[in-house]
Amino acid sequence: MSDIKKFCYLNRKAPYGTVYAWESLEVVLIGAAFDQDCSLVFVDDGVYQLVKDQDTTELGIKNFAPTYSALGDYDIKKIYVEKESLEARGLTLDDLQHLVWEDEDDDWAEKDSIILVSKDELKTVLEEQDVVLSF
Amino acid sequence: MSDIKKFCYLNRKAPYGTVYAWESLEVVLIGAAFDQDCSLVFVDDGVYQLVKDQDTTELGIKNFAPTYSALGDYDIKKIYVEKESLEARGLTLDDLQHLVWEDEDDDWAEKDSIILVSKDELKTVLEEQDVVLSF
Amino acid sequence: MKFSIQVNEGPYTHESSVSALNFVKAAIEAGHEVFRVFFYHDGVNNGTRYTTPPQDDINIVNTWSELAKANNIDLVVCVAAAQRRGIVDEGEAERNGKDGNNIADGFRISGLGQLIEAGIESDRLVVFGD
Amino acid sequence: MKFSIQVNEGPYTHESSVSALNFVKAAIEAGHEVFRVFFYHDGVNNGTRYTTPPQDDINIVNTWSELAKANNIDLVVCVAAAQRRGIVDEGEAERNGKDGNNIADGFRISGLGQLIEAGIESDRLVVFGD
Amino acid sequence: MSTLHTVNKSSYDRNTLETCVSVANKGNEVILIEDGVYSAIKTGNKAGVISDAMGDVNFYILGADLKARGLNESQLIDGIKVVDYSGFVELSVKNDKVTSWL
Amino acid sequence: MSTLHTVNKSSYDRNTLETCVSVANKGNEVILIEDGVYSAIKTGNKAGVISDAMGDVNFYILGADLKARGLNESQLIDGIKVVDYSGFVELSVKNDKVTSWL
Repeated sequence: MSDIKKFCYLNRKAPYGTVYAWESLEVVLIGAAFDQDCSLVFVDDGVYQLVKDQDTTELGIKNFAPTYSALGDYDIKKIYVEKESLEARGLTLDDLQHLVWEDEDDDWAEKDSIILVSKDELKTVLEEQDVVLSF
Repeated sequence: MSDIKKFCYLNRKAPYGTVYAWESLEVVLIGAAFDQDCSLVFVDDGVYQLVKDQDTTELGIKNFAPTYSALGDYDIKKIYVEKESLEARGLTLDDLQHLVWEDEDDDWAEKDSIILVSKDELKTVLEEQDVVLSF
Repeated sequence: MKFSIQVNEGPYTHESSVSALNFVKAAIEAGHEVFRVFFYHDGVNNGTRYTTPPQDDINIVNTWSELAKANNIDLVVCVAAAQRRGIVDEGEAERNGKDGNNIADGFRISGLGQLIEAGIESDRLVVFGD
Repeated sequence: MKFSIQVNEGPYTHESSVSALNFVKAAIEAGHEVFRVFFYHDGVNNGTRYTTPPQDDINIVNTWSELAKANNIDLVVCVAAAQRRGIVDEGEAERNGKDGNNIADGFRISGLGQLIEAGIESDRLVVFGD
Repeated sequence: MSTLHTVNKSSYDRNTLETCVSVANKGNEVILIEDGVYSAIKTGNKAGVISDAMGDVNFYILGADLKARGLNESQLIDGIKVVDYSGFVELSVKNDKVTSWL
Repeated sequence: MSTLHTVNKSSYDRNTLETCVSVANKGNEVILIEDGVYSAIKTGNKAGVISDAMGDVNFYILGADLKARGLNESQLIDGIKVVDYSGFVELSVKNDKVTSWL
């Protein structure tokens, strides 16, 4: 086994209705300190987590969506969103937050973190992982 | 408002995977002491609650299914099971427990408690209720 | 109009506690009475004083306690559900040999009959759950 | 082989605690090592000594405690999840101004890093949840 | 007995809304709350669950839950009315009972 | 990396098994546990989710969960293998990782 394991955070649930989305993100932030390979996968209702302009003021609870935009600072560059899940829900990439990371090898250029994948591409992503944490 | 309210216990969840089925039944048993009109409705995965021959020995947890057969003693006579839910799941009435109540006005004859209803008949049952407790 | 509320899920874990809180506040603002909130299933976890939610999030347990005090709402935690989940008041601690209790201010532990009674005595029973 | 387990749901409420217990027992019987069980989300409710389940049902909390003691399993309750849900040990009680604690025998409260570490150090991480 | 139904699950995850609508009586009202609001997006492939039932049942949606999820009124199926919590309470009063589909 | 997938939800309530099967790679294995066992009834109208995938994926089912729910082996789709918890552990060892579909 190599020293670095591939960790995958598998998100299938909508935010706010249940706490899984938020507590999953808390694991990701802690996990980032461990220098493992890290992928986030959003599939089914999990894609709703990344919808932009979330505003919980009227609900009276914490809005945790801004935390997603901090993922780049934690060196998390692989955020896979399943295309079929997005399409079924009538959403496009434009409905999601624009998440980026800065590439130090390319003069700190901002690069997209969200990678739109088809079901077939997702198969390959999942196959490669060593540890899958499901939420 | 009349003195007697029509209480309906609406069951949509499978047993054992979550506790709702068992804790719903606990409410029904307590509610029976209150002399209100009482109906139980089993729809969607709720129909699984009544499947016969449940055996939790290997799982190592309490088997609460025998409690359903006590419902007749609590004077609970209206147990509605949605036909469409049962059929979709490949089940028939024969797969369910045979639940009965004794009719004191008919020389304590045993009568069936389970009433198989179509979606349309269920509409009428639900329309008549005063209080619906959902599980 | 007289309302009662049933809450089936724990705070933070599920939105139902927040939905119920917001519904109760709006009902009171509209001049209605909220007679009782009955906490069942994991809803009993709304009634522990041991929670320490993040500073920047709502404190759900305290909000219940304050709302109940200001508006004379009966907050009832189901005893059978509480025993399975470890919510304990003084009486329960004594009966079940526990060395302490964790019930929050304004909540009381009682039987399922309180839910049926709420259904009988209220004009509307509204259930929030999963 | 070295296993670690993540449990996401509370005892009785969801079958995942029982599934995890049965899986851990079978793994140990087959000669494997169970390094750590990490309790996250409502899973933290497995770690309270305040539960009093019905006499005729399994006592899930005690079963964890006994299993851990007999097989040297590290039972870790996530601190962030525990704070939201009211699971408290002595240290947490002091830090958060609570007048007591409810942690069960054999459980300890620690950070999410323990879950990542379990993922790194174990051959298999198996998640039980809702 | 007129009924207000509450639905708090996404149609993309569960069949809750479909069951609710299939047994709701003509003239009944449905309010989408919590994750139930996702079912109301007009471009989604489950939009038919609501639009097909719109003639028989009135649909409402809780604005606070819509905003929390980053959605807005322009994305909704036509004819769904956005209400706040006081509107939710009014609907509970106006109907004879509230049935929650959990 | 061979994978064992666990599914604990009924196909009649959620899309969990469908998603799992749609992204499982050829040769992967799936074990149905908890409420997931209901998806294996051969007379149910969602039986196709399993039977259509049977060529590419191996299906197992946890006997303890099957019995708890009053079901038996004769009701299952042909080709699903019943295992006990030690069989579940063996499948976890045999495959390189376990992915839970929650």
